Amino acid sequence: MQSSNLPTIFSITESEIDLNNLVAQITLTSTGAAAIFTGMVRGVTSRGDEHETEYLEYEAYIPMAEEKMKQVADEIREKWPVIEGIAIVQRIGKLYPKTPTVLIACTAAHRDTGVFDAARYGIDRLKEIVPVWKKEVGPNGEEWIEGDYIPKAGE
Amino acid sequence: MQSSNLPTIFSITESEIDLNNLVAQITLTSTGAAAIFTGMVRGVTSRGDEHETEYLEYEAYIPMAEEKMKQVADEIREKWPVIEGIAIVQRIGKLYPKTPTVLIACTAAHRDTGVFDAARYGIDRLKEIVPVWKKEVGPNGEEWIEGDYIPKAGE
Amino acid sequence: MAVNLVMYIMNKIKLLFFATIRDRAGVKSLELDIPAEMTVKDLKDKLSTDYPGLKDSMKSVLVAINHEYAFDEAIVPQDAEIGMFPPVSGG
Amino acid sequence: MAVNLVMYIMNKIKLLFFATIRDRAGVKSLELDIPAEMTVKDLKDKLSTDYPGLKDSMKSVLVAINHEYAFDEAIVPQDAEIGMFPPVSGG
Repeated sequence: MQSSNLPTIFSITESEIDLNNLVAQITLTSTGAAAIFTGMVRGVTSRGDEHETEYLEYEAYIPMAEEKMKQVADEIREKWPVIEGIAIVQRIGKLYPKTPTVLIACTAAHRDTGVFDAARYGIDRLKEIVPVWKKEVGPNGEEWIEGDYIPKAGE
Repeated sequence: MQSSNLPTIFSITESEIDLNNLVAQITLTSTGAAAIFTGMVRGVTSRGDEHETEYLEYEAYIPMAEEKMKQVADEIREKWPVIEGIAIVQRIGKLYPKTPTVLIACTAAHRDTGVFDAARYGIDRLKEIVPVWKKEVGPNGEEWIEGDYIPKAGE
Repeated sequence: MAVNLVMYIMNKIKLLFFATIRDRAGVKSLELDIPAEMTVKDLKDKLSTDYPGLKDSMKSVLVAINHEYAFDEAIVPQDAEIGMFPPVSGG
Repeated sequence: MAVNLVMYIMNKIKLLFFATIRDRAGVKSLELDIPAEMTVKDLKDKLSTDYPGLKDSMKSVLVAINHEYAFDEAIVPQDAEIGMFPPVSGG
């Protein structure tokens, strides 16, 4: 696969995430499979500290976030060279329950090429190295959510 | 999870597959993650017998296909009881390269719940037991694609 | 006597053909009167004899009775809807 | 002498704070003149001293120099853009 000609989309946006449009943008004539992950705001969380969420307020260090998204895409292509298209989108701003906040989509010729693993890897890495934060606002006030990953040199 | 109240969508359709709408329909207030698979018509296939495709013509044994889709959803819920919503859609008719033909989407509270495996299982099972067939039309004429799975008693 | 009575009851079934099987049958569906207590195997044999174009297909055909996969030993129930088709290839 | 000369060159850097760090700093960004050849560790110590509100945050803060993660021993380059923030929590 000549990765220079392959579609790679990464963006931080305040607009709605349009799955149809994003998948279409990373579909080539040789594409037969797309694995897509989307995350959405939970209004009710029952695992761990049970609580309700009124909304999340996302912010990003935009130019660095876009560079790190590109890095995640590069890592995916290195690990799964058969991947054809990659889309990585993080929505920011004030987002209410049930709203999709993030999308990772990977396409390939066939579904048994690692395309599911690639999408899974993408969302895991996004949550490790892409500088985006969210503040949770609920009935008991507001609180910044902090991740727990400490990037290593070269990441 | 009380599976009787959880959204399960299955359909055979001649209309465009709308990912945004389908994911929204299986998103609950407790949902934080969706894993989605879509398959699309390849215009060019290079694995195995290299060839080009002008279009695929899909047909289904509709009432049985819908029952088997429901069975796939039931199997998913049995294997991954934390799955919240499930959508299984097969588009039929004459479909051209790059067009999404099938969708499997599963939602859950978190991404580490097996939601990716559930979607993968769903598309694998659909291709085994849901009575849908496709005829490939290309520059060298037309040919029915045949699967190779023989269902066992009780499937 | 009950046993003799059963033997005279005929079973009106509906056959539906799909994909390659339909192409070879030349029709999408067929209504058929078959003897009661016929097995799937008997039905396939009967179709092989009555419709020579289907003979090869009957060796590997998948059969569904009332939307559930069925196998050679199964008895075809009264008024069954029988689907006949090759291995599926959706997705 | 070259060595002495370097010691007098100051480095004008831009600091950007995000999430909890911004809340504690009370500002989104800061322009600062720092001595050349200062390390990330030195910069964190300086901020802890000059902005007491940031003292606790400086222990666990993540630092990026020109959009790449940087660690205590790294030298802050000329005209650097330095991002300071807690572990990320996007998605």
